Amino acid sequence: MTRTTTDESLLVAAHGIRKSFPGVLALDGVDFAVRAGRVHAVVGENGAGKSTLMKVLGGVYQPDAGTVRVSGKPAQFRSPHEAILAGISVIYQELDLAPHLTAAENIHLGREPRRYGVWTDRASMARATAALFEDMGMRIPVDVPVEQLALADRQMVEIAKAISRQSQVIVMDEPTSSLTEHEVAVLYRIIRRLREQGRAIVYISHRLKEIFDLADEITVMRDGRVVGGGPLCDFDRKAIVRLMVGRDVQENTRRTDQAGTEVVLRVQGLGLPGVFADVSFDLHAGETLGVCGLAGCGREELARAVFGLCSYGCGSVDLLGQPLPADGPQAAIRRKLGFLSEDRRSEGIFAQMSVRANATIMILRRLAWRLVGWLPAAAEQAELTRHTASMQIRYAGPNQDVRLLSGGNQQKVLLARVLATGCRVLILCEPTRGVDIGAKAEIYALLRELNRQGVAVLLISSDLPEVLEVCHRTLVMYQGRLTGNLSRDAMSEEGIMQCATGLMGGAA
Amino acid sequence: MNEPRTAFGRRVSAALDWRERSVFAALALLFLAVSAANPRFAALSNVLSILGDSAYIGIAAIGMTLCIIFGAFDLSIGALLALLSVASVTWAPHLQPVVGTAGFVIIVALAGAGCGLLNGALVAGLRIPAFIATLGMMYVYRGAAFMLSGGQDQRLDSAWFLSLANGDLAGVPVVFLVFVGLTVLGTLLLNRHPLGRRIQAVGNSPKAARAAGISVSRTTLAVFALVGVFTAIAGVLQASLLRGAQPGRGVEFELYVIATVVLGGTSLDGGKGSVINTAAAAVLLATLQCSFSFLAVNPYVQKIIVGGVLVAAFSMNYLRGQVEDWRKRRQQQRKEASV
Amino acid sequence: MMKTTGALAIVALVLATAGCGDSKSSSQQQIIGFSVYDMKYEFFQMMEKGTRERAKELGYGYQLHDQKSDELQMVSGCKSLINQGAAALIVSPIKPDALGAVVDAAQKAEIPVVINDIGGGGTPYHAIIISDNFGGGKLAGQYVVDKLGVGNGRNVAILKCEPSAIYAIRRGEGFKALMTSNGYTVVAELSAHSKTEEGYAKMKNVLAGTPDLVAVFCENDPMAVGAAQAVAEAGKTAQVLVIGFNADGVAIESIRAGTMAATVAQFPEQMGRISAELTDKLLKKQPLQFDDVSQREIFAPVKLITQENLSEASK
Amino acid sequence: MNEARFWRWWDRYGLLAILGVTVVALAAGQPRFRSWYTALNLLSTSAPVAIAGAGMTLAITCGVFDLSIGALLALVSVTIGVLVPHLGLTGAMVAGLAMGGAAGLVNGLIVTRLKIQAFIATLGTMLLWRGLALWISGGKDANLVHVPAVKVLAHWGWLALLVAGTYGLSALIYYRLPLGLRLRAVGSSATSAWASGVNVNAMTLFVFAYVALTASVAAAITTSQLAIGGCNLGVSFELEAITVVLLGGTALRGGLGNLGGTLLATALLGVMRIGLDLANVKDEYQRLAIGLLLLTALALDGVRRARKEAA
Repeated sequence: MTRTTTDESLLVAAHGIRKSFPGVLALDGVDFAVRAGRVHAVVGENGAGKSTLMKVLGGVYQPDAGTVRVSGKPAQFRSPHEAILAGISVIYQELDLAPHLTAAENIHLGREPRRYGVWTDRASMARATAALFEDMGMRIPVDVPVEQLALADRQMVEIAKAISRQSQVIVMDEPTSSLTEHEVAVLYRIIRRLREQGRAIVYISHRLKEIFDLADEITVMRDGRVVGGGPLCDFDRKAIVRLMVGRDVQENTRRTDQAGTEVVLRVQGLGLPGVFADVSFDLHAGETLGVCGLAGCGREELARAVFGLCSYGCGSVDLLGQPLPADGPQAAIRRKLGFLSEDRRSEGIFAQMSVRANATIMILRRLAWRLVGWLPAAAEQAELTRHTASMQIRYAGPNQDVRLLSGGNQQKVLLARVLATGCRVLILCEPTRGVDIGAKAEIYALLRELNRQGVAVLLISSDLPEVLEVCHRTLVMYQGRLTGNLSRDAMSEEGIMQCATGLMGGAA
Repeated sequence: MNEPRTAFGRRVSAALDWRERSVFAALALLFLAVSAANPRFAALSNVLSILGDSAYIGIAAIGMTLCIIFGAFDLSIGALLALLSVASVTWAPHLQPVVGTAGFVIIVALAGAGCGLLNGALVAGLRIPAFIATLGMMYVYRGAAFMLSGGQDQRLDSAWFLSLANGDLAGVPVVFLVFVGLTVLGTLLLNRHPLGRRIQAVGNSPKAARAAGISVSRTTLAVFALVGVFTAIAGVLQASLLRGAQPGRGVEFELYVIATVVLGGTSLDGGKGSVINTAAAAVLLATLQCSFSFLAVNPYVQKIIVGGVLVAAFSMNYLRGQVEDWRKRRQQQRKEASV
Repeated sequence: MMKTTGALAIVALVLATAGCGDSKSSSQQQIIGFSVYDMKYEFFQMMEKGTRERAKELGYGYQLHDQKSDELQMVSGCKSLINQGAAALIVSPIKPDALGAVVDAAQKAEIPVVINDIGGGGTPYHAIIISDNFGGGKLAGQYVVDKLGVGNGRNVAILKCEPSAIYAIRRGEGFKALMTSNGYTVVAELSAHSKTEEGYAKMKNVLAGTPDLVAVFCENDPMAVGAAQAVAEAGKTAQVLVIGFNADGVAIESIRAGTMAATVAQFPEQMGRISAELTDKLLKKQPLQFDDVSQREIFAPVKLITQENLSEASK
Repeated sequence: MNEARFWRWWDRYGLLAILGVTVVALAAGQPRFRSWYTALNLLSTSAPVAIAGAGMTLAITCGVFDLSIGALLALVSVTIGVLVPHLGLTGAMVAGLAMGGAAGLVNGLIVTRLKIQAFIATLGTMLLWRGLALWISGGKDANLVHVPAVKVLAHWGWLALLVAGTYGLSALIYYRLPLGLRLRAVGSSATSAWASGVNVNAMTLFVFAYVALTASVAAAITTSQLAIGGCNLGVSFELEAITVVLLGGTALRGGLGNLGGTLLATALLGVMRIGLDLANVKDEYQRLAIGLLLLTALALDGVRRARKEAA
């Protein structure tokens, strides 16, 4: 644990930060200090608490316990604005710009330059923004509404907004996730210049290469706690990866059963410009195939393209032997392909509908009487109890709103919903994110049972132990390309992480 | 609360769940208060006439409840009501001898569905926000109503037509029975029919609905068609009561209908609502209106009272929602801690 | 959870206590129920004043219902008056065609129905006080002829109420009939929906279309007041005669100020008093003398009010 | 002219083109149309809607719909009518404006404190203001024809000044003041505005007060034009104001205000009404013509949105 030094050069010092959300403890007593003129990298798996820590520093969340000191003085941020006034600017992963406003307006929102103290000085706003972009070496139009800019440009506008605030501490959460090589180089130059100006940069990224290029200090987090840190020179890649995944790596139970041989899903040369390219793999009956990779590597988009939620540029998808046309989810569902999104809240549950309604939403046509369309409550209840038994879903009553269930129970209801359609191939994105340990085990047991029944599962997950325990085989993606295809024996957390951080090509 | 064992037990306890039914509580309180002030208010004949009056806005409010649960508004139902009642009065003499009374009502309902589909097509096809599309169609339907009637009021008092709204079964006005029937139908459609589930699903989250294989555009067309049907039925019954149709009818009708739905507790953000509560809110507003004449309330003050009640009731939903969430979450935590 | 219905309950109780004052009329007294078109118009406020005062003078209880220009309210309001045990019903209907439901309910309760102005809708009412709208229109036309002589092609215009106000249509027809028979040409007939601001806007357009207009007849006073201001702004108050209908207070002042030339007065307060007297006779089973027995009509006089006889306009 | 350039041209000049075509057509068809009178009539009949439309444009840009401005127009007019004998004309008008602004703030407080959606909250206050107007005036219009200089605001000079002043002030706020930028930010994305330190509630309160003030100015003009304190004025005035903002092209999701569009749309509707009146067109056909105009505008907007998404 790094000692908390109290000398003046400490711009921001957080001590003993705790933060919990219903059902999950996000931060468990975290100490974190940032020194002027240093780039401080923060690494850790998804869900390790990095983003939550930054949102606490940035004033979005208020900590349950612990204190935050800004250059020695204790500080309380009730809103991002107060954090900004205290000199801390945070660039969040999900961009937060007003789409209808232009780049110049977004950057100067809240602190518009004034002429004679009253009028917005649009000219100087445009000039300052153009100079900023020039200085950053970027050619982004200043007076075009942000919604018309490319994703990469929007990311750079977000970065420019933070920089222009003359903040002492600038936090960047996955800044390069949608940038091209050229833009990444520009970011490097900007960060180095900020460092010379004596500012502190907190840099969150999965790409170890970038960390080794830029950072002076590093903090490694896991499961809401700081598990290691200090000057970067004391660490090498393997040490960091081991810290990132270093659970007391007890030999978790690997899949012993054999997957089937019949190919149920064949994807050939799938590509979507700028997101993922040239992805090919086969999925066999009764097999669980993991797809790993760090945020922004294109695995979620790949899953959505296969299911038909978004279109793909080139390549083909064959389901159970026939080609699957890419014209929307209905066709895929009819052809027995199931899909659960990683964003349970906005693309999964129907929050204000009952547990029973959520479970049976996809099989209403089968349950309802032919002509009248009447949905007998008994038939629905029977369908629900059939799944409840196998998955031990705990809820107060079938008519209880789903939003009042715990994360684990909500996920089970969604699984019940998609399995009720009798799908032969199931695509799951982050099925156990924000799920308590007990529910996780039950979900893994369910996946094994499904495999036994011949259902194939494509598991998109960043929970490495889960992938090792549940998958027969694992693909790894880095910046839109398949960089690893590891069989069960070759699978290890370090191996996967090496491929995921783009360090070496993984052997098949 | 203890867990009722049988499915029926669970359903009854849900129905009587006092928090959901605060509109009924308000209705009972208002009725008792006014009856105390003027005993004649509680006379059976008066109660029946109140129930009859509540049907006209109530029936249209059922369709609007489905639309608001779906997450949209339909501002064109006032003008559509005028157009459909004028159309039904002009077509009646030719159609009724051929298809009979029931057939006639079905045809008018289908015409309503047709106009509803037009609204739905604008929203789903051209992706115009429902608010703008229906505001535009309001002007078009109003113009069409005046065109069809040449600006003049249409008159029709053939016996079969009048029996629609003025008949009564064992004393109870047929209109109210139709209203109760449609409320039950609406509730069953919402809770016990695939379309109702799809409407709630899209209202909760269009993205999740699409991922669950629900066709959002087809559901949009269905919802707006339903709004058209319920508006058509309300239009025919009003024409029957008033023995004719007026192209200028139904100005601000859509605003009162939306107020009734929100008074019933359906939230404007969509996703959750109850047809029965809307029906109770319709009866509550009719009772309030009737109580004004029983209590000889100054006509101008009446508008102030109705406005005040609406604003108070709308804030009530928000406050009640907060309290309910907090209590249910606390209950949930206690359950998880004990398990 | 009574707390959540708190606000609504309080409103109900306040309403009950506030209202119970005058509705506690002595029980044995017979109540006359009056359902009025819309209390927002001055004409009907005067009618209600006359009905109420005369009914109380005759020793009856009195109960008012405001239809607020809504046919549905008319039907439900009249039924609730019957349910309140009204011994007799007086109605000034917004929609005479829809009176059937009201008269049927009254017959079932065996109580007499007296219609006050607007129209009877061909229903079996006991009596109707009707002011001669067609005649009133002709009176206005006659005033123009008296002031300007024979038409020989000069232009006049008519501002009509909303198309659904069928009683007002007869006023316009009366005026048009007399004007055309005297050689005037009616060059424009536009609807201003009984709104003052629309009367103003339509008049400006009519003047733009026919600068040599000599007279405009508005089917009610709110539109006439607006039209008069439009004419004044064009500086043509001397050239254009602006005539209204109903003799609302606001029109009387405009005539006194000279912006309006004349208005056709009905005497709503007097009509109200007559309706109360007719109801009194019906309740006492006394015979009524009608001006037109077949239609059971009693004509209420209409009178032209100009600057000269302004005093007579006061009811 | 390829597809994209056409739409970009349409965004800027489409409405102007339709207005031009309508004026030319009417001028050709109606000899009377080609006169000074028409321009003056357009100004005096459309001034109230234009002024309230400016306020409503800012409101919709900030994501707020105010249905109560029609009833507010009547309430302010009645207040002016009642106060003229005590405070004189100017005093009464200033008091009326103040009361209108206060009513707007009440709307804002209901929406921000009770967390009710603007649309449904103002539906409630619409009834409140209408009831108050009738109650204060006892249902009788106060005739101000005897009040000296009551017609002051009816003069085209004042009308032009007030319309220009309102649009000038609104444009100043909208384009020149930081306030305008923050309003558009709140309408476009309230979370990003909050994160950038914009006080979202204050913006909502300002917008409600501003649209109420513009409605009060419209009330003062109407009161002066008709020389009455009218308790029945402004029926469906709010719908007219919302319609001209829609026709003017403000995207309904807020954040994309278009003051020029609103002014042009008001002029277009005004010109159409004058033309149809001159042609003595019956009421029902006038309604249909305006309905079809709005429908074509909607359809074009929908097609443009579909094109943009497809591209």
